[in-house]
Amino acid sequence: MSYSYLNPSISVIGDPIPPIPAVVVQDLVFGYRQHDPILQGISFSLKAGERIALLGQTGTGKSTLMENLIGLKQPNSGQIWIQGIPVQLTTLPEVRRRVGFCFQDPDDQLFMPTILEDVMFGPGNYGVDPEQALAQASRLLADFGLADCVNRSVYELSGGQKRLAALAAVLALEPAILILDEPTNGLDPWWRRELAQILSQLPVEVMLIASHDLQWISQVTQRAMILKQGTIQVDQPTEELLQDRYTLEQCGLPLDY
Amino acid sequence: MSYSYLNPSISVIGDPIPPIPAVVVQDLVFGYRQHDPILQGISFSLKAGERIALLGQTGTGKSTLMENLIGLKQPNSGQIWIQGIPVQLTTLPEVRRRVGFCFQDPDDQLFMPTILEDVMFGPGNYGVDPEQALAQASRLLADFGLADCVNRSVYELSGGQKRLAALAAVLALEPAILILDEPTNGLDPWWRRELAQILSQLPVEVMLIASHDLQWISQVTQRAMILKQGTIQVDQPTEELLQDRYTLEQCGLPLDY
Amino acid sequence: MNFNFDEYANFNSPLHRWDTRYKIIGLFALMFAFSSVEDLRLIPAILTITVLFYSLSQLPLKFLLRRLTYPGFFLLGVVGLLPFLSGNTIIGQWGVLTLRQEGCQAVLLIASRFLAIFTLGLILLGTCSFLTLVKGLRSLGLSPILTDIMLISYRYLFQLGHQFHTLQRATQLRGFQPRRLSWRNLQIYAALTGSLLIRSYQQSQQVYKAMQLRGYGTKPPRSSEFTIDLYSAIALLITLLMAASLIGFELFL
Amino acid sequence: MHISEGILPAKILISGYAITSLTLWYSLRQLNRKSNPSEGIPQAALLTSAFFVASGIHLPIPPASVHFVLNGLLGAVLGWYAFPAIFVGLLFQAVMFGHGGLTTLGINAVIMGIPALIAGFIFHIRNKIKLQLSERLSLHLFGFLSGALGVGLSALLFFSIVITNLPSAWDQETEKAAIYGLMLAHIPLIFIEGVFTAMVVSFLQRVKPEILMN
Ligand SMILES: Nc1ncnc2c1ncn2[C@@H]1O[C@H](COP(=O)(O)OP(=O)(O)OP(=O)(O)O)[C@@H](O)[C@H]1O
Ligand SMILES: Nc1ncnc2c1ncn2[C@@H]1O[C@H](COP(=O)(O)OP(=O)(O)OP(=O)(O)O)[C@@H](O)[C@H]1O
Ligand SMILES: [Mg+2]
Ligand SMILES: [Mg+2]
Repeated sequence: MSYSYLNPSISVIGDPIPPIPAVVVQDLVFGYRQHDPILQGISFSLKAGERIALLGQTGTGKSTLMENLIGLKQPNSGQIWIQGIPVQLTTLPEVRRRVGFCFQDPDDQLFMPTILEDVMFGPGNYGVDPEQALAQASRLLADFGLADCVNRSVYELSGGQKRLAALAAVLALEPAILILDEPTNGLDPWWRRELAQILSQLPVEVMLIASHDLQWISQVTQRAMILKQGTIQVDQPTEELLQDRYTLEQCGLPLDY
Repeated sequence: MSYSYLNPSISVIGDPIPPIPAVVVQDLVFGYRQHDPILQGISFSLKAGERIALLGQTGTGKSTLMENLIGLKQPNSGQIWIQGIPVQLTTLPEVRRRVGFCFQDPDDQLFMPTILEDVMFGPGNYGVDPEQALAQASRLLADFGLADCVNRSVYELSGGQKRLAALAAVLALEPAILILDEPTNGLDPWWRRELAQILSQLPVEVMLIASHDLQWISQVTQRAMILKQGTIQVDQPTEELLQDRYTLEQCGLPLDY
Repeated sequence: MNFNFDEYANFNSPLHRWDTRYKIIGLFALMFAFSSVEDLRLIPAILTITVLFYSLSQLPLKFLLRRLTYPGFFLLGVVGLLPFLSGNTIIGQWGVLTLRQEGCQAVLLIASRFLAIFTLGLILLGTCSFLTLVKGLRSLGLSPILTDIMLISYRYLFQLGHQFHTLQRATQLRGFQPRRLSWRNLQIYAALTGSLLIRSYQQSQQVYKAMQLRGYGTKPPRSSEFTIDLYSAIALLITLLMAASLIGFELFL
Repeated sequence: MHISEGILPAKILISGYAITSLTLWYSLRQLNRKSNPSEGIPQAALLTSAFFVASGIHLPIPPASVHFVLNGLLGAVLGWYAFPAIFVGLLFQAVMFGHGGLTTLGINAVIMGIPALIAGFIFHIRNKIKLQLSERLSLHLFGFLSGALGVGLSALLFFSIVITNLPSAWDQETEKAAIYGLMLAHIPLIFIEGVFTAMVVSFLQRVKPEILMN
């Protein structure tokens, strides 16, 4: 599949074919109700190696956009490519093999009797040898400070511990593309720092993170997009954006809170 | 009920009776399992007019402590008084009439078909006239930016919107004592600022807030307690605490994250 | 999951104005009278009554048709073979297929009864909101425990459905693709089911706490005042008369 | 396994309602006798909706897909409250999808609910009769039994009621044969339901045993 297919307006005959961007979104429209869509024509592309923040006020559609990216919701119109593969019903298994997604609410994704089994669930589906999966899961849970809780069920964890378990379960898949929906929600400052470190060392190709935690996200990402009124209204380096109090304030993201 | 009953060690015959503190906790011990309790002897008292932060790392027992305060969990030993009333099975209705509690997970507390009905539920139970309850609920929801969603049910809301709806439902009770478990979780910076403002204007007697958001909590509270290893290890003015990087770091609460 | 039963609940037809309690009694009496019909000659009567009520309700026809399809096919599945299996009077024969008169009559009877009763049921549900209906049942003496269970589980039906859907998709995101029946797959389905149960159990406890914190059970629920409204009473009387005459005809004709 | 409107004669429908009312009254009395009756309400309600949702799980068994009835499991988990739960669940199914019906609600509740109560009873006597079995094995065995029995008895009731009440020229022998035949055909499904119930029950035992202890 050539790049021109992905984004015909850019490629010119004779050009060397540039590398395929990891994620391309084109004119994405999505609404929960017929009229008045939440996402009104979103386009962007994420290159390999980038770490991107997705910002925006409550209810602007960040979670909705992310769920569209991995095919959990079908857009009304528009196209999405993940590593060159168009996201469609038929390609979902392949797309999902490459993408790790962590839900905003950790309860949505933990369901095995113990969190250890939960972390082993994903690798098990891809045929990883159980012993190896067990070793990896134990290591991951220990990294996330849950070594004492491996045999507990979700219902016996605190809010922050659930979040950490959900993150471990997603990282166990060793995804090429990582999409996290408000990963610091409910984490204490110590774990926020720890998570920033863990994420910075992960060998993933692209990382897209929705967050309301401007200070934290500025330590983890280099590029930031702001979603407002259904479109991407700002797309610039995170550092620059955080200098620009005026724009932030305009987008409902005052820096001091 | 005299103060001496509450705290016999302090009152001396002949002293003028000091005002009753709004919340008194004495030697509270609580464990999910028999041995190895999570809370190992907690004592503090909150005076009328105070706004207090409850800090501590993930899994130290902040939520557990709060649920003990309003009798949702029974302590293994120790005593709790709310406005002079000992918290016991028989006094629960009276205690709960005075305390508003907002759960860490908003899903736990929104249970009516629509969020409007949810906000009206509490006042309805205390015999408030339906029309008046409706007017109050609509006003509250509008204050929390949910005017467009009043007739939606919880699962049609974004994470932040759920949080706001849960807060509105608790404020509708007009409680004398307000206990909030991580109220800024999932809120965007704009709403964090707004919430700080709303809270600062509330005519409540005492406010106890668990939070991981040090910057925000310093704007809302004057006194901070840190829970660590089952006891309150730090109890000092919030402003002072936030200057004291060393103590914070010791308690697993680095300031920059 | 959205069933939109309350879509037409705000119309102002004669049937919408009919007090819910009287309407429940009247329509139920009529439905039972319909189900007691076994004489083919009464079929035109019950169908006429049905058409009359449906047109009085001013509900659009598509409301009925949309909901009729699935149970209609289901019914055909159950009784579809009767014309070929049941009865002795043969009215047609093609090879091994024998069409029998009694079977045909039975199908005609069952299908008409089904159509009439189903339509009346829809009228009952379509002409008031679900909440009003439950309140009506309650003031007719249905146990408040049962009505509370109904209201809360109605509310959680959608939420748990939604949660379960999300949970299932979370398994797909992590590569779970059940294409065949295997021990592991069955076990994962069992884990999903178990999670759903535990989650709802857990949530029910939290919800109960939250309800208590906001004063649930502190005050006996107000019993709705029982007013007698002449229009509704007359409508009930007429309906009961219709039901009684149907049963009378059935017994004495 | 729901009987639609219009199939059964009025006397069966009315007896269905009569049995259902009696059983409901009795189960609710059990709920009311607790020290705090309102406590059981959200629990019964949420589990009712959970079962409603879970019975919509479709399991791919090529070439078709089957779904579980779960009334045995319901009996095991809810005990006496299984009956009101099934009643409410069937009401929703009738109202929302047109499965079953309003006049047949009583008889359908009997078909699904009585076997659920029996299955629940079987499940709970496992602690009373001391079998020489390990805890785990006994849990699996009785889980299987209650699952299989719940759906098996329901199927038996359903086929018997429908076949003996459909107008037909069959004699009793033929009707009996038809019922036997249909039951035989459903044995694999009854078996899977039993296995599945055993699995869910052991999941519950591991993760939240108190849910099985009412
Ligand atoms: N199932 C649904 N039906 C209807 N509207 C919905 C549904 N889910 C979400 N919405 C609405 O869509 C909008 C976007 O929701 P979304 O969850 O994507 O927001 P978000 O940007 O992730 O917000 P937050 O920061 O609070 O998580 C919100 O206004 C919400 O009310
Ligand atoms: N039902 C339970 N059974 C056993 N242990 C539990 C249960 N609920 C919580 N715990 C444990 O008790 C400890 C305290 O939990 P709690 O929810 O009070 O923490 P928290 O301070 O509120 O944490 P967070 O900041 O993450 O919300 C945690 O270590 C948790 O694992
Ligand atoms: Mg979101
Ligand atoms: Mg907590």
